[in-house]
Amino acid sequence: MEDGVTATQVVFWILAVVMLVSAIGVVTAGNIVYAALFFIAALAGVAGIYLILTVEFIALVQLLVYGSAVVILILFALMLTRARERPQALFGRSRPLGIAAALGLLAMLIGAIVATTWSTPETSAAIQPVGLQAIGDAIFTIWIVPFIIVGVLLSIALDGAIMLASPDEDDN
Amino acid sequence: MVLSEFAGVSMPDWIDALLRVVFIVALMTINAFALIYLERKILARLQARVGPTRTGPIGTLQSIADALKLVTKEDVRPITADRWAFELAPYMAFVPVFLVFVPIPFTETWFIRDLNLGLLYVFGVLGLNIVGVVMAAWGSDNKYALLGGVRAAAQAISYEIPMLLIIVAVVMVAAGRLAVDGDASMAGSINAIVGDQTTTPYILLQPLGFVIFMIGALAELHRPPFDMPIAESEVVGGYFVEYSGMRWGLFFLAEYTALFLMVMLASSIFLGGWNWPFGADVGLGLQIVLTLVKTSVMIVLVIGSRALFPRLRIDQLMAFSWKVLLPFAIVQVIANGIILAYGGADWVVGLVSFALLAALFGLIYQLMRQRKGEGARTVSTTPATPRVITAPDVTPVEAGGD
Amino acid sequence: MTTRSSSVTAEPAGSEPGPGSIADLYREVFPLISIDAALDKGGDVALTIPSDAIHEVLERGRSDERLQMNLLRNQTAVDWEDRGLELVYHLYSIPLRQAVAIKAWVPTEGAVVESVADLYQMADWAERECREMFGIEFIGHPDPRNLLLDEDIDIHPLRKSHPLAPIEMEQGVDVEFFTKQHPPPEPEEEAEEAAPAAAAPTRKRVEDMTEAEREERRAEQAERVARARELAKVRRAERLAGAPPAGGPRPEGAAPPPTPAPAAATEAPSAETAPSAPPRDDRPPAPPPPELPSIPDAEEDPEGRAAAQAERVRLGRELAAARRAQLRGE
Amino acid sequence: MVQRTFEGEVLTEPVVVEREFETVDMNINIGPQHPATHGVFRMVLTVDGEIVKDAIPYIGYMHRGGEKLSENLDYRGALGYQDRTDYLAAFNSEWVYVNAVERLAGVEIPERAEYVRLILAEFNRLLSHFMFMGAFGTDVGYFGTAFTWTFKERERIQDLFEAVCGDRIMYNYFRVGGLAWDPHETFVEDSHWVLDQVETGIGDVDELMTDNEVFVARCRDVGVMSAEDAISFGVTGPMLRASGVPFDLRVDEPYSIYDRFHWEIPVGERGDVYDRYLVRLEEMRQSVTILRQALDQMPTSGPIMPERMPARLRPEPGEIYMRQENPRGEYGIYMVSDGTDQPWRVKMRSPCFHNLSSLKPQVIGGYLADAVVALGSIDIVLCEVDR
Amino acid sequence: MPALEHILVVNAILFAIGAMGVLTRRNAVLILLSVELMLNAVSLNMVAFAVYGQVDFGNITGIVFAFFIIVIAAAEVALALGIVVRTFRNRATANVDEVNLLKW
Repeated sequence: MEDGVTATQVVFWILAVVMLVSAIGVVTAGNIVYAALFFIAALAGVAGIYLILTVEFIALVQLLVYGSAVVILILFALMLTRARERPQALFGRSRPLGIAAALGLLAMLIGAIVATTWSTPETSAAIQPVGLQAIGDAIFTIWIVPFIIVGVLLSIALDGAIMLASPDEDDN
Repeated sequence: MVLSEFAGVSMPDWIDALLRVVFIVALMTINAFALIYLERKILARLQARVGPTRTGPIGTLQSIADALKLVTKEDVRPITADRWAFELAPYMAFVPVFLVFVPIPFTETWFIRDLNLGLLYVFGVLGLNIVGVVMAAWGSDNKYALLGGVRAAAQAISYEIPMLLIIVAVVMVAAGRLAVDGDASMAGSINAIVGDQTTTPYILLQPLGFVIFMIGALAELHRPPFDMPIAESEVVGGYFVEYSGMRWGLFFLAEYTALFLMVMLASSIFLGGWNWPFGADVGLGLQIVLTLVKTSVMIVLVIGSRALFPRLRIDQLMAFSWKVLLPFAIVQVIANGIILAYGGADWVVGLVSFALLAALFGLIYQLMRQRKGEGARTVSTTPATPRVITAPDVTPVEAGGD
Repeated sequence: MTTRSSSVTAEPAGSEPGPGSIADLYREVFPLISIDAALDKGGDVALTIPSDAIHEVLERGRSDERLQMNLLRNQTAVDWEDRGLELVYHLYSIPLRQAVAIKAWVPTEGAVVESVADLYQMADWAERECREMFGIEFIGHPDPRNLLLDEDIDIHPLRKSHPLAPIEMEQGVDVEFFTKQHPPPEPEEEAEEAAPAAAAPTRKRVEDMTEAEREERRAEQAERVARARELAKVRRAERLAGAPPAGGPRPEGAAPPPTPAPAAATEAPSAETAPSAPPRDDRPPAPPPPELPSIPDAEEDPEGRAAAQAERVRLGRELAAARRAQLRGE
Repeated sequence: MVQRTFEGEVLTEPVVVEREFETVDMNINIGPQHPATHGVFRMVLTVDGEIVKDAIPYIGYMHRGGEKLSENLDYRGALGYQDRTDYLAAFNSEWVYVNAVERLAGVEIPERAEYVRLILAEFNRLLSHFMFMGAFGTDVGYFGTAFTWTFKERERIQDLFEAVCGDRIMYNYFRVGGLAWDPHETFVEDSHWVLDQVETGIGDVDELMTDNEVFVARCRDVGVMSAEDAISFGVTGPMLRASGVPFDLRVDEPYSIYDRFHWEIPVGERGDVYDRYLVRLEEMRQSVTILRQALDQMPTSGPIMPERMPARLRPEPGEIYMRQENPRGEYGIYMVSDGTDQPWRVKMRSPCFHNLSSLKPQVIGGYLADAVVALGSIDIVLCEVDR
Repeated sequence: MPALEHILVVNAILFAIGAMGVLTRRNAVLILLSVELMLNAVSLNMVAFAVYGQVDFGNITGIVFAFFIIVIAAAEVALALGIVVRTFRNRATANVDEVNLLKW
């Protein structure tokens, strides 16, 4: 890391800027669909950073689950319901308070990060890419109970979502 | 390692990368031209017509004429359309398709890069192009486009799931086979899967997988009988109804490239790609010919489905995915897991899959029969006595005579 | 086989149907209603009944075991000019295979008839068409909008008082432009039409006119319409007399033919001079139709529209029920 | 300006208009320019997602005042106008008109002319049903295949018509009293050959559509109409027969020489779109049967016009309601004569007009895609609806 | 490779932006999106720790955590959207301030 700025670092910073700008877009856009589209860009940035961190599997799962499924779900809900214009406060009345709280949180986090001493590896070669098989082994041995619980949770959530979104029989 | 090996020269990485990009762009363009021409010709054959004949020898330059027309056409944006969503949508639909070319093997050594997670990559990235479709649908400010976009999104989500499950089933089989004489962790790589099919193409091991994959591919590509997002007679073309000129052309290009991609994937995963039946050491030329032959056959099948199938309804489409394909895919995954866990032979896997496939077809046929019921009957009724054919030669009388 | 050039009458009547025909059946079912029967050229029986008995006759004709007229196959009207409009309902019984035509006379202006859309759904559209084409008001109709014509047109094109060409003028077709494109062929025509045609470049479009100018224009058009009507009567009289039309084929389009000779109109036996036979009706007079509420536009006031429609239907039903009770109580 | 929220709360902060969303039914305007409306027909569908909640049909875009025009031409002059109402079954429409005039004027028609008329009208029924198969297939989603396959045989029939009368769509060949001229010499042989082709074509259509799983899934139990509803709406023709009512004017009120042939009436059971398709398909086969018999029975020579015909038709005052079985249902001409050479009143009772009025209850509650299929199954000709 | 501190700072900013969205936005869907941003920041942090070997029991753990977070986020989105759609049907609004049925 002593040999100045590497290409990876340049890519990382580009991705970080894209991600952060998109994130700001998500929380400030005046249009919900714009916010959702910004969200996709932010997710793509996160996926790119995963790639830089050599965890391709997580990056691809991120794309697959968030990129297509979640975002489509959101856009779907938006489009099935017609947009209409009406005067509506974009932000709550506690907006300055919220911003202040977020900034305080940020300051605290950055302070903590800077204050901590991290055991940085000496060279980038020391970072071993994590293989898919290792992840699989870990999930199906150490984390098998959480995995099953997540499976149950997913099916419950699926049922719940269907129940919630399906129209009542006595709606009309 | 495409070009450096082929040309026998070494070159800097960035030139190599650039050349690959150029190669892919050229391939996409030529492929789209060829596919459009082929589609028109094949459809014409199936529909008792002749197709394009006037432009160039037997109409071969028709696609180029079309492309020239598209490029020179005015690029219109509706005044109420959302500017950014409308203008960016074609690129959002196009770029993911372009990116998916990375792990596709044309021969044993011809690919951009062999990814360890190639299959996951393909579906993860390809799924993003639906975002472009949704942007186009919402940004056009057109109700037909919106309906088409909603349909496309629903369809894409629904059919991705059985397809992914089938891929899981295939990877299970591949991992079992690769563990014998290779690295089982490479089972996600498309090239490794192709390399394993020297003697047995996976269509024999996973016939159900092949069928579900092709059905899902038709749905992802918006091809009949799953073309309701772009149905002419219902939503007048769907999400790109407001597009014209080259932006519309980009959607078109993405569509045909995706068709080629899906067919390449299917032929790689299930038909043995460059490998089966000649093996890895027959040389580059024959491998390319093999790939082309397999893809061509599949393309003819896909295009033929357009001529011979009407269109499903959106609820039937969703029901077919969630109630028919998804259970079958899950059963296939579970069956594979059980058989492989207990060390079952390959032929057992194939047999079970064949049985499942037969059950699937039987179910579809049974559903159709049940729905169709009895046909129309003919009744012969006794004719009434004929009315007066010619008017009686009557003398007019005063009206109102009671 | 031969056709006779007859100038005696314009009556749409044939011979009285023989015994055992469906006319007797109807007379049996409806003893209180006066029914005139006639056989038409196709062998069908046409029954003429009073117009306020239409709903009654169709309703019971549909449910009666002997009639079972379940198919209303056609509904229309005929404009007999001074004698009024003749409503025609063609009925057919699919199970019994018998056909009949029910007719009724109504006045040309302000005709009000009870709708049969509650008996035959087919009458929904047919009555809408009849209403816009002839100006017959069907009370009790759920949705009396224009069907084939534009929403805002309230002329009645199939009446005989609307000759072909002037209708276009009434509808606001640019007469000056049309005249320039097709100059009138006859010389005397030119003399009359020359002034507006020459003034055409300076004339304004209808949208740009002031109210006074529009009034003037309307008057001018009304005059043309009146002339065209008169001409049509003369032509018809000529045809009735069997004389070949003057000047070869009849001129079509906007160019009005030569000024009609007033003498011809009086000499030729035309429809007005033909004997008119209003149907016999000895029964008590029908109560006057109630004031119908106007129907608001669907986009502005959907609830109000639905309410108004329901109110119209209710009023119509009430009126019909009262009339029926009156007839039965007789 | 004080800005308020939806609930009336006064906003004290800068406000951006945010696009709020709510679940509202969407109005979709289909037509008058739409690939599925078969002409200038418009319907406004209110949809909730994909379910149709309400449908308002609008017609009249093709209204040309045909009845008024016919009243202002003499009896023969208005004949050409009949081709322009139902342009897919022009011979049938012409036939009704000339029949009405002949009854009104009391003109006898030679037998050979009657046969030629019947043969041409039945051929026209085949032609019209082929057109239906193509258009309906396209509505259901065949990308052009149904059209090209059916048009193959349709072309043969049109070639035959062209040989007979010189025109392919607007024939104007029937005359009051008979025909314009004798058909060409090889008319019967040509007709038999065309019938062979047509039988192949019917088989092709049958194989393409009838047993296709997707086709069945799309058409079964869509646009169901009960027999009572159908009769109440004045629906006639194949649509009524699909609802289970064996009502065919050729049998129930026989006209012309239909009582000389033996054939059967196809009848549906459920009254849905698929039954309408099946009924039409079977009706084509029955038409072929009628045509074979008629071609065999037809006199090889003879007059095609009465010996004496008046130069100018002036029927006695009187009226007639002439109705015949057109491919789409009961086509009627109500004609009133006042003794002059122009009809006093001509009313065209067009089957599509009444068949189309039954569309609304068929589509409400179904899917948007079903509305298109139901509309296609009515087999409308807008020129005939609007007249 | 970028330094671990850099990644952590970027994540902290992303998390703060998400928190700001949650605190200031009024629309339920937008709040949902902001929560997703925060979740993303967290899972990115996990992966960074894992890859840079900061976790005691093997560097797999963080990655598995990220995997679980993504999976649960999907379930959460499905459920939350269901609730939002339901709220529309009943209250015709997506404004969380107006959904005050449980307030009193």
